[in-house]
Amino acid sequence: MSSDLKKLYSDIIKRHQEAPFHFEKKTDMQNTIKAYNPICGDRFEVYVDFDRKTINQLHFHGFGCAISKASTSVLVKALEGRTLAEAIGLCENFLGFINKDLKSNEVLLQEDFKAFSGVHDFPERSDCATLAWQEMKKFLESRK
Amino acid sequence: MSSDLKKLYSDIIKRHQEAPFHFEKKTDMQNTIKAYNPICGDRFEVYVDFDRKTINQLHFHGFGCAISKASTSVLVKALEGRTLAEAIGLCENFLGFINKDLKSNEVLLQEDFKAFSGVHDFPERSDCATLAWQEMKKFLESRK
Amino acid sequence: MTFPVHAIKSNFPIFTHRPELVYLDNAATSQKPLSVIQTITDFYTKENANVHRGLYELSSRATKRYEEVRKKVISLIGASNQNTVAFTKGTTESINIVAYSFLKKKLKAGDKVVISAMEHHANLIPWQQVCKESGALLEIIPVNEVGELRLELLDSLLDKRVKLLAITHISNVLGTINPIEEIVFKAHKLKIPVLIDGAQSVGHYPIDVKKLDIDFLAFSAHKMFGPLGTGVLYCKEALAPHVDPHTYGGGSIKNVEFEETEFLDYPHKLEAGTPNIPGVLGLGAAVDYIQQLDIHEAIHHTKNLTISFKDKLKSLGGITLVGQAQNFGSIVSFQVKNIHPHDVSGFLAHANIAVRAGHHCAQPLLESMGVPATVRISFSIYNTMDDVDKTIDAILGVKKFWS
Amino acid sequence: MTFPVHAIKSNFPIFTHRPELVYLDNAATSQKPLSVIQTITDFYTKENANVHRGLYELSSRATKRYEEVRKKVISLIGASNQNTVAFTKGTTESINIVAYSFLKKKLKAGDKVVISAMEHHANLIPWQQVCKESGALLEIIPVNEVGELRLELLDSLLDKRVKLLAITHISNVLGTINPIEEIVFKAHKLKIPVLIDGAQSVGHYPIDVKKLDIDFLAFSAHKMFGPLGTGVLYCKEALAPHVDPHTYGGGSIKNVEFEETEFLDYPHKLEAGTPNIPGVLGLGAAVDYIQQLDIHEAIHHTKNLTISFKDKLKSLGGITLVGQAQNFGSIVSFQVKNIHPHDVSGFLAHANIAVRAGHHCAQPLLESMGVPATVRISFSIYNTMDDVDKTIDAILGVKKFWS
Ligand SMILES: Cc1ncc(COP(=O)(O)O)c(C=O)c1O
Ligand SMILES: Cc1ncc(COP(=O)(O)O)c(C=O)c1O
Repeated sequence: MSSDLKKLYSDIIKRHQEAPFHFEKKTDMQNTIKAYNPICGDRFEVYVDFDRKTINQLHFHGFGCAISKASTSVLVKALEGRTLAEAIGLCENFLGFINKDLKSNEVLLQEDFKAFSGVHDFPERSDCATLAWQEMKKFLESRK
Repeated sequence: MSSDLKKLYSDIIKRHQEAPFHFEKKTDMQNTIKAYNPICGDRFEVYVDFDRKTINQLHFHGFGCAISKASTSVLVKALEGRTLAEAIGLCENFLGFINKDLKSNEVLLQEDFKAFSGVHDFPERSDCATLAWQEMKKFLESRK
Repeated sequence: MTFPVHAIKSNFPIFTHRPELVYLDNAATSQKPLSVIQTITDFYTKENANVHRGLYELSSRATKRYEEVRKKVISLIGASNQNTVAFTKGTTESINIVAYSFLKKKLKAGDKVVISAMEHHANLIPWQQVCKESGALLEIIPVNEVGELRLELLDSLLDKRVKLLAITHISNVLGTINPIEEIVFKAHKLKIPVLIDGAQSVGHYPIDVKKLDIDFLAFSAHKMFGPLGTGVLYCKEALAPHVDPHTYGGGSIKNVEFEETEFLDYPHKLEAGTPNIPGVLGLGAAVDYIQQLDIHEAIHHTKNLTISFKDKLKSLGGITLVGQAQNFGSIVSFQVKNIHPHDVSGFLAHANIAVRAGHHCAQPLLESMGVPATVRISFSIYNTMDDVDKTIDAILGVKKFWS
Repeated sequence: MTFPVHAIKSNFPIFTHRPELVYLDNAATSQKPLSVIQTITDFYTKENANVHRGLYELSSRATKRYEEVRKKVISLIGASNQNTVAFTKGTTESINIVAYSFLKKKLKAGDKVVISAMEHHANLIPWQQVCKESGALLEIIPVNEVGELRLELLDSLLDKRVKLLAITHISNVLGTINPIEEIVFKAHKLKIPVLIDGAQSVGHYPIDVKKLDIDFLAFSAHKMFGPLGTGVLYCKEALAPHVDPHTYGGGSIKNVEFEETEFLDYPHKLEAGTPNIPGVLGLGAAVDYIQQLDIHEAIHHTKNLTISFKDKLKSLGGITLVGQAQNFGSIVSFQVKNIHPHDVSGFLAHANIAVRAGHHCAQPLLESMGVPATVRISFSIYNTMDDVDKTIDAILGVKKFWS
């Protein structure tokens, strides 16, 4: 098995994929974000418990490859408890990291984010990594 | 001027083009055949005075290149006074000659027909030579 | 006689440039033989001119060669009149033409269109939309657990209100080969016209539109060794006058005035605008290429690969085949237990094995089978037993990595 | 600085293969530079794969390169958002999309569509037909005796009932360059969207959709040194949501169920079916080729040829120029006294000079000018003064032969 594949499917990603964080349907939540990639069929819903500019709780459910599932799990974990501004900042941070357009002084990454660095060698997988993050960013910005 | 162009625009063709036979509008005729090539815009009408299986008189009018005009003029001259069967035979003869699919024993051509032999070197002009003939043949066959 | 697969493979330049490539995404698009590529290059390099529109030699030669491809196509599909062949952008456009420029004007509220559950989006969405606009119903022939049409239900689905039946010859997901002869026969008893989606079959399997009495046949050049951007709509002579122009413009008209337009006959009325001339000439070269093959040997070859691949795959364990019809082509869809299809295809890609993962533009089919996505492998004439073995090895590797 | 015409001509392989060719049918289709031909060949030889549909390298690279061509196109036409650029089959299809998938649903009986008398059939028949289906009126801006739009009539033609104005930037028969800035300005005062037919202008003349505030711009790759079978529909961002899918199929959808379909946004909703990938990549190469030219020098060069040709032609006597607008491009239409245009073009063809004769897909225009057909000569960047002189000589020869 080649080393860049090992890097792509890092231990953190494998762990998130096998035991995703808050992986549970919460259809009663007032805010449901749909993250869907029509090209490959990956499809997640993120359920947001959102209260006066703070994200209280997040859950998610759905179907997708290891990268997209793990990245959604990381999102849920990273954004819970954050204020709107913080959460948007984290989205920008993650998306910028994956798309390699972060200025170096902005790279203050969480360990979980860095686990996706393997995607840099597989540009065709960056859509998988950013799927839920992009939709979440759009949602948060609409609430600013 | 190259010799094949001289052959294409033979003296007979030039004469027919300059002084076409029965070139006159006869809009009162009950049978008007439209010969139109939408690609180049050539457009002739052939007026047929047709009576119990005999073509009494033909006239034509319209607009087209030297080849199409001369060939329509030759048609009018050749078919006047013919019976239906004779006229169809002449159409087949002329079309077969232009398209080079006559059996040798069928080639009993009129002098005016042979004037179009130059078209064999200019296959892109064969549509011009056959325009009115094709429509005439269709018309005659519908009256059989 | 064994199939000369290595000689054939050497006709396809991509394998000279990429000797390591194992290309198993043939159902998406096939590779192109040198003769097809050369036809396109030669046209642009030596013969480039517009058709129908000039009295100089290049233009009239382009026109003549363009028209001659219709003859090649009819000899491939068993038609007899070259004017039954219209050139389109591809299968998708061909089907849309039938939906919007033939069917729509006949469709009233309460009428029906019948398709099957295994249709590609291209043979589903046009009918769905035209039905919606007309108040007609879209009826679906379901598929059984092995991926075959439940034809025992056909009689109850067909009645006088059905205005068209559209069905794929070969499923691009399940590999199922449908018994189109029987289907056409049943539809015609009720005078229902039938469209066959030949995207996965034409050029690879014999098809005879006359013998089968097919009304419309749609297919794409790019899936049969020809260029992208070119396709065909075959239409039976009797129905051709009922197909209206679909796109309006130059080249398709007899006479134009500001107030009205008189159109040419089929197929020219469908070919408005400057056509994709090298695309059509390339299709002609592809037909030539196919016709010098022994098509039965070719089918035998790809069938061998398919059977061998399926057998070896199943022996790996933890594999679910999606589609196990009795009569199948060279397409295999499957799932690997606990591993998402994209992760499988990503691993294979890393080993230079090109396969596809996803819903393969047949989302409702997969949903109805309770499968969100599959890995799909599709064989063509240039694939070898070595390709099969490399792929099996790589799948074994994926399974090990995730276990 | 003189324009490096010989260096440029050497970029076009057809002139190496046919050194004797004088190609003056550029308005029908241009020749292709080596870089464009090579892009297509390389794709088929080394990179062939479908887009949007595979996780292996070839496929994702094809997708990436395909999408990047949108960026090249917006930089050519002065747009800022790559999602304003949809790839189509050509100008004809682009205009049909606007007529049927944008305008039709807005058009009621008594509404109007305004076009001009100098439109190509592609920018006439779609509006004529959509008006007929809706009970709307097609209004025509007439042309004066020198072939210019009678813009003094525009104010009286435009009112609240006009739902679209469609006009060509450059006439493919008369060579007239229309003042589209003024036309768009007047239309927008009444909130009328404007479609510009850029088939004869894009790539050859600067055009800035933002500055001119153009709503729709339609053009074809093959007339700007690119491949046949590919075109563009630019649509302003604000109108993009109002353009519906035109062809239904795979690749254009968000979600499909048997009952309904949710489509992607513009431009993807228009690109159903396997796209003409090498066609689009070839368009990208054509844009690259154009952008390394000095476009003002290029215009200066073809204008010089045009003026010189017109002057020499008139001095032959017995010539009628059809179209003598003040502001003209590199297209010249004319008649030779007593000699039918086809006989002229046939003679020229014999001297290896490719020109076009006929109505140039603008039959009503010629009819309104009382001219059944013309000879048309159109210059491009690779034409030389020698081409002009050879053509003049040949026309002199025709006149002698017939006198
Ligand atoms: C002004 C104009 N509009 C439209 C067209 C149609 O372009 P196409 O045939 O590439 O669709 C042409 C060219 O034939 C043209 O010159
Ligand atoms: C069965 C089937 N129908 C239709 C299509 C659509 O063909 P195209 O994309 O060439 O229009 C495809 C291929 O994608 C197919 O496999």
